[in-house]
Amino acid sequence: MSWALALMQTALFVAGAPLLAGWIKRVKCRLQNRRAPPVTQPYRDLVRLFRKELLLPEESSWLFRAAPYVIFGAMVLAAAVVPLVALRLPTAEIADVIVLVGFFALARFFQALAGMDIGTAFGGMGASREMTIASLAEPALLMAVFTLAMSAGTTDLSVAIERILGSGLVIRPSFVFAFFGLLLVAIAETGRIPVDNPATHLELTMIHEAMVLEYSGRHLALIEWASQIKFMIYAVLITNIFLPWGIAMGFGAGALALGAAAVTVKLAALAALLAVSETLLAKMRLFSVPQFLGFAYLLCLLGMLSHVILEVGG
Amino acid sequence: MSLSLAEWAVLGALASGLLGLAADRYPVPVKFVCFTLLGLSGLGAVLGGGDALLHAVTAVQTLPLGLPWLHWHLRVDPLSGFFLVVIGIVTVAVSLYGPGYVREYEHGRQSTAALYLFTGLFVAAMQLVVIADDAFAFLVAWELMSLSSYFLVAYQHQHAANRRAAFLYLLMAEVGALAILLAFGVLAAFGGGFSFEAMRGAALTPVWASVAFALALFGFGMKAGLAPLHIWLPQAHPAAPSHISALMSGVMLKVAIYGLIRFVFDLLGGPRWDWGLVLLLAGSASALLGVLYALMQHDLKRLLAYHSVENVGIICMGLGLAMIFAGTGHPRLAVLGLVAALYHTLNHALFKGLLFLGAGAVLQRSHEGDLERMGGLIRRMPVTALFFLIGCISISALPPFNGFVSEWLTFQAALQAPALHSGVLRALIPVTAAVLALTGALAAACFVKVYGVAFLGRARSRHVRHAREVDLGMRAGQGLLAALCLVFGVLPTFTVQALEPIAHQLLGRGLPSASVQGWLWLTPVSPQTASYAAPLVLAGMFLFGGVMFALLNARRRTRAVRRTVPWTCGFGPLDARMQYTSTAFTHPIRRIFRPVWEVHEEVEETRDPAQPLRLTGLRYQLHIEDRSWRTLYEPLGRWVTAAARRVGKIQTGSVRTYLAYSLFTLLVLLWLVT
Amino acid sequence: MIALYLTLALPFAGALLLGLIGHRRVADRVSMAVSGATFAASAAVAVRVLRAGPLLSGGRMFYIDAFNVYLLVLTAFVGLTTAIFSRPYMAHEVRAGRVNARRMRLYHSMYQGFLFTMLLALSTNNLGILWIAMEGATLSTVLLVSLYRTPESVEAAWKYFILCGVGLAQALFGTVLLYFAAARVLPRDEALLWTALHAAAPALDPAVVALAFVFLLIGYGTKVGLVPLHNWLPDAHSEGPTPVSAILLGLLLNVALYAVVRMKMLVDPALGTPLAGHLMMGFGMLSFLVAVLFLHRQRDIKRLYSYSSIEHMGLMTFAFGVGGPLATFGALLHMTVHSLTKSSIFITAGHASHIAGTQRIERIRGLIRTQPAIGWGLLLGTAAIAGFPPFGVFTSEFLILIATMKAWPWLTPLLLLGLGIAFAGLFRHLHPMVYGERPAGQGPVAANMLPVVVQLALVLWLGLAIPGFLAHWFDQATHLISGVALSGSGL
Amino acid sequence: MTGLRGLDLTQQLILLLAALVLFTSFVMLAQSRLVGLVRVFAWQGVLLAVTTGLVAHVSGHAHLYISALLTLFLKGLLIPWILHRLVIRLGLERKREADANRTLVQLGGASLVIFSYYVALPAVQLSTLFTRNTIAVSLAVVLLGLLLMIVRRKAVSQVVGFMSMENGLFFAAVVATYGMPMVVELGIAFDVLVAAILFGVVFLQIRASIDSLDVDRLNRLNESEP
Repeated sequence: MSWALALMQTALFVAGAPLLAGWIKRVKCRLQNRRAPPVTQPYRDLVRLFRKELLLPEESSWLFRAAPYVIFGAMVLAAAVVPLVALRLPTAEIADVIVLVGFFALARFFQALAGMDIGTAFGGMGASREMTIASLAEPALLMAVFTLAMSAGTTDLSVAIERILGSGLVIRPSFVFAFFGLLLVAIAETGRIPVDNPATHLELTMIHEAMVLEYSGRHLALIEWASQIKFMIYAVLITNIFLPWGIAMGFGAGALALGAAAVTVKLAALAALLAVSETLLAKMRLFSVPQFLGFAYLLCLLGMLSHVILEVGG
Repeated sequence: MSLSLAEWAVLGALASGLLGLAADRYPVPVKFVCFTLLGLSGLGAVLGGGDALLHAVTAVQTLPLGLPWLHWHLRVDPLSGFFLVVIGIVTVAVSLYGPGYVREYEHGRQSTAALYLFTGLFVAAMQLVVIADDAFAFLVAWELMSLSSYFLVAYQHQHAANRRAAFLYLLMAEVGALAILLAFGVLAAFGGGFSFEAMRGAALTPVWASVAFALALFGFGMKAGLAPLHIWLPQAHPAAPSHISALMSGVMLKVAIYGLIRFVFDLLGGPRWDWGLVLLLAGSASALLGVLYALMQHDLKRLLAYHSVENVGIICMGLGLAMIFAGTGHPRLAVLGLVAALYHTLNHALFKGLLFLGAGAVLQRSHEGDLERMGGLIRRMPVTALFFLIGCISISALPPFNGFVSEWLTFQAALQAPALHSGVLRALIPVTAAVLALTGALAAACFVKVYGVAFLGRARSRHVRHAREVDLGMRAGQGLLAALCLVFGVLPTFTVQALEPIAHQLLGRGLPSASVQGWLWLTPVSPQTASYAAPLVLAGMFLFGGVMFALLNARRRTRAVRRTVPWTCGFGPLDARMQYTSTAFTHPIRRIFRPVWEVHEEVEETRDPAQPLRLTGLRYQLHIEDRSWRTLYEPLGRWVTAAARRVGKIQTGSVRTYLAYSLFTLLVLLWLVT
Repeated sequence: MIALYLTLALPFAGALLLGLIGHRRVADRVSMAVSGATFAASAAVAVRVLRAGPLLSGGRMFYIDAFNVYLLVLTAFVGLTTAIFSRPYMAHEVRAGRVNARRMRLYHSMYQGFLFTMLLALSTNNLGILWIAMEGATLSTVLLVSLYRTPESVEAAWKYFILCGVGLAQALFGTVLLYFAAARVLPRDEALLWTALHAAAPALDPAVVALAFVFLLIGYGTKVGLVPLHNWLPDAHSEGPTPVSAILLGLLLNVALYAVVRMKMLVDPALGTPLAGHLMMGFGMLSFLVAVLFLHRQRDIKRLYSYSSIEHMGLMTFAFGVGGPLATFGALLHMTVHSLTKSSIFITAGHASHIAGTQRIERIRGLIRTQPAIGWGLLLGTAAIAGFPPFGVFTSEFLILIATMKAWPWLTPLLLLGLGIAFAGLFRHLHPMVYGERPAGQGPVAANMLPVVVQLALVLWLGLAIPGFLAHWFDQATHLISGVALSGSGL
Repeated sequence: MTGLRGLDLTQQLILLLAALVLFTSFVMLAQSRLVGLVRVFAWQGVLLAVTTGLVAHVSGHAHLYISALLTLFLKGLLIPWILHRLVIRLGLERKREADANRTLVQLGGASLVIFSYYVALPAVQLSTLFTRNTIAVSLAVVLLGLLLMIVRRKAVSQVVGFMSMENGLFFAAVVATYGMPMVVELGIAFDVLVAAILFGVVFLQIRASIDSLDVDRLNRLNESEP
């Protein structure tokens, strides 16, 4: 029963990811007074890519072909771990939040290798930048996670959310800091403006795109999908950790429906917020990204310290 | 049983070394006999150690060697058993790998006898260190280990760099050993004896205990390569033949860790939290510095050596946490830290050995140690490439391989900081955890660089373009370690259970909570706090990735996939020089962490004299040096030379001056006694 | 008894005989034979002592106890090995035309004469004879130091002669003072017998004995090579023929130190204060520290190793000064292993300088590639002398360090510093000599590595396990010197 | 110390001789011509021999007569003769050697004498022999000999200094303790003789190598140069 539910939730997660992406595009277009594509546009893109013929660069090795599947697998696994609609699902116990970060790292690792496999300048450039940014973002992310883990006394996501729920509505300064920190990290990690522009194909500015430049057909589809899932994971993390209300504690139909509804609303709101910010901000230079992430790191550190000093005392 | 096996292992290694002396007369048979004996010795170590570890055996014995009133005491207990296993595994892998690898030395002007002899002595000495049970035997074995490895570092002594490296290595080993000797001296002075048994009974005053700890930390830290005592390591390890580098980096550093654990947890009678703090900070420092310096290397083996510094740092962080928790009365958490450290010790031995063996394979086949001239080896040496990839994933601490588990455990230990009373520690420990996170991420970046530049893309030099796959033995050696990397990554529960006897021995309790939910779930503290189901992770990866693969590749069997020229902005055909080099790859990181290194960067522009605006040539030079060298070691050297010069002045060469000395001394002494 | 007389008579007769036939070709074989016989005789003495304990000869002229019996054997042994080594070495020198037949006669005769004085100094019971023997040692070796007649060698000989002469003059004055003090409590004919003095020591007048000890320490200390009285040592050892350097380093220094310790054994009960020990510690530490610094600036291979000898003698003196069973045992062991190791090092160094045709370090290169036996011999010997296990030097240094740690904790950092610097000083010069490519036009030389192998093997053995009877002697000697046996003190 | 009144004539004579021996040491310090130096040294030897004889007469130790003769022969005649021959042979008889400031050296010598008296006090308290404070004298002679070796640059004068040190020792042995056992005396005498001969040989070698006897030119072997 519970396993079935877990799989269903995972499926929902994976299926819903493109929708979220489409929704953001739509909101953005609206904000920028452009004609918006339908929300389902990402699905169409994916299907088209799956249909398209696969082209491989001449120098690429088996690793280039294996990478998309590894990346996709890692992302789906990560999605399976994150509580979307309900808590206490068995999949949540497979891995805690640190392992989740590990999954992201694994996917990134293969992405970067694939980028370097083709032997062009762009691949190396993208890989170099991606790894640089990640190596700054990951500790910040973990700091935020640690704040959560220490105040909840666990690194297990569903248990943590449950305890936060249980403690009722208390305003924790640490969470405020951690929230904003996590937000900034999420932006950097998912390659959104102002760190990276997923829409650009101007060689010198691209980071994520530079690595996948040579991918085509089903490989490209998998990678795109994986990155949409990744984005959704971050979104769900932020919403469900910091405003967990509405998530289903039991497996009753009503509770689940409520949970689904709640998470949908929260995600939509968050996405809208993101769209606004992306409309207002411009992409920053690569070498001002460290300051950006440094700020995120600082926020997370403050969150940690304020937790230690203000909330535990001693 | 276990002790006798261990002794047989030592004897086997010794025999292999001594037989090696005949290598000049019968090169080929001697080679195989030597490596077989070495392999058997490794096997013996694994079996004996494993027996001691799993069945929590403690056996002691006294050999009629050494001083008349201090015979050599030997002892096998779970702790030494564990390290015997570590030593044994890598030794076995090396003995598989060796015969193929030494082929390139057989026709050199150097006789391979020395190589075999000192390899055997080296392994024997390491095994002896962990089963020694008195200060004297320990130090003899310890110094023998240093000495024999020194000869191995100096083996290719036609290169001046190797000679310098060997000198530095032996010098620092000597200084470290003297510090260790003093540390034992303190214990012996209080315990009234050199046998570890007597030392355990020593009742030290806090001050002397701290002195002993400081000496031990200095001595063992110098051998383990804790920053800033690491300076010898990146020079010595690359200088040795690669299978020896694997032994040195993979195992010898672990022997130093063993010494530290044995000294602090066992002999010194219970650690104190402030020592733990020192160790934790030192560990974090060398973890971060190690990886940052590694990033800037482009010599493969040097880079790996710097990563050893990093990983030793991580191990020491685990130990430091264990000491802090033990010192503040949280034995359960102390066990967690200790287990994390031991687990990482094992893992690092595996993947660092694997990586050095891989580097050796590349070196042998392409005669290139420089990343900037490699590339595309995945097509020339597919098997080595696969194993090396596994090594890279493991050392980058990515699930589901072994490196991840131990770092995860270390994180879990660090996250238990709220249990402590002191607010300072509570605040400090998570910060160090964040440092660990940064280290991990940078390590991943570094190994993307290594693998991407060395094995992917296009070959950057002729040798590399024509490299061939290595022979079966060498592949087997790497394969063994690679397989173990996966096994220990996927079955952490059993490993943690196997480590429990050590925890029982040193801290008086185990880690029962780790496997309350069965072998599938690793729950170090409690199922509620954190859980990790490595087998399921592996299964899930295969499931989701595999399903997709099956779905997508079920059709289209008919037409082969088309290959095309990648996009290069339309510049002619793609060539190797368009690729990102390792220097280019790390450029952003170099800009961000600039102050860490001593960077000398210069750009020479040559212009056409006719029209000065036209750039005819551009030359870029980059030198990156270790800061600690300038700030610590060179001043020391200068000081000694200056002192020597000053002292030299007393010997003027005039006999009358000498007579004056004599008269003066006489008068002074006479005046003294009356 | 007969064995003892033989031990002394053989080298004496050898000296006379070789004084006649030393220029013949057979001379070197005769010399080897005599040394061998001497060694056998000394071994017989050792067995006798091992069986029946201390041996006091008729007329109480000679006294062999646990302290000097093994030094006796050691001296005879090193004399033998060095004689074996000197055969190919001096043959090479003759071929090179650096010495002629007449000087070879001098060489062989004086070599035996020197051994005679050493054995006499060790075995005599009479402090006056001890002095005479020491002086005789100087006299017999002066002309050997200047054997090559180069300006440097003559200069070295002069310094050696003058400084040691002055030193020994002071030692004689000390002896006179001792006699002066003893003559009041002992009959005149016993007043110089060590056994009698040792028995009556507590009754001696402290003030005079203290004076006497100062003179004796400076006198014999000059021969031990204690800073600042050491200046003759590196010169004499670097300029003379290598076999002479080998026996000077391996034997003379030991015997001089033996004399100092014998005096200390008399002085301590007389004074009842640790004065003697403190003086020795001071001298030892000073020599040790100064010598290790000297190591760094050497340009001549034999000078390098003579400074390392000063360092080690300093260490032993320091250890004897510290006193107590651990340190004394360590020092006794160190005397043994040091002279074995150091003489084997000088043997290889001599061959090395033949290979390169010079003693200048910067011209000696690529030994291992040229002649592996010599290269490895030098390398292993230096590793041994630098205190690396499993060689015996490590064991003794281990004991000395531990003892210092117990008695004078704040002196150990100095010792460690010194050992580190010494190590660096040795190996920074050693590395380029043994490693590296073989220089053009450099070829192997005729060498007999047997002595080196045997001696290093012995050192190795002593490092791994000390044979029972030797340990027993060391322990008895420790008991004699420090008053407590190590076996009793419990390790 | 009790005054001289308590002593008989011979004893007073011995003390006088002691003073003379000390005086000769000073004369040697002052004497700058080698031949003169050797001559004074010979006189010192003779005085020593006479002293020994007197002590033998007083104490009635027969063997001291032998050593007195020995001293006369060696220190008074043979060694000075050898040295003199050498000086002539090396053509140094006319040489005056310019050494360090004469008066300064003399003052140094004087202070050495005072120092040795101060050092020898305990021995003085100990002894009951009438010759007790001759220890101070002999110590002074030893130190003065050493001083001579330090201030003189000619090898010959260094040897003379060395020998006069030996004289001092011998003086101590004879006067303070009525001589050492015979075998020791003989041994020492033999050593001194051999030493003297060897000195001669080494002179010739030095002369051959640097054709001078200036010890300051024997300074190739040093550590001070960079």
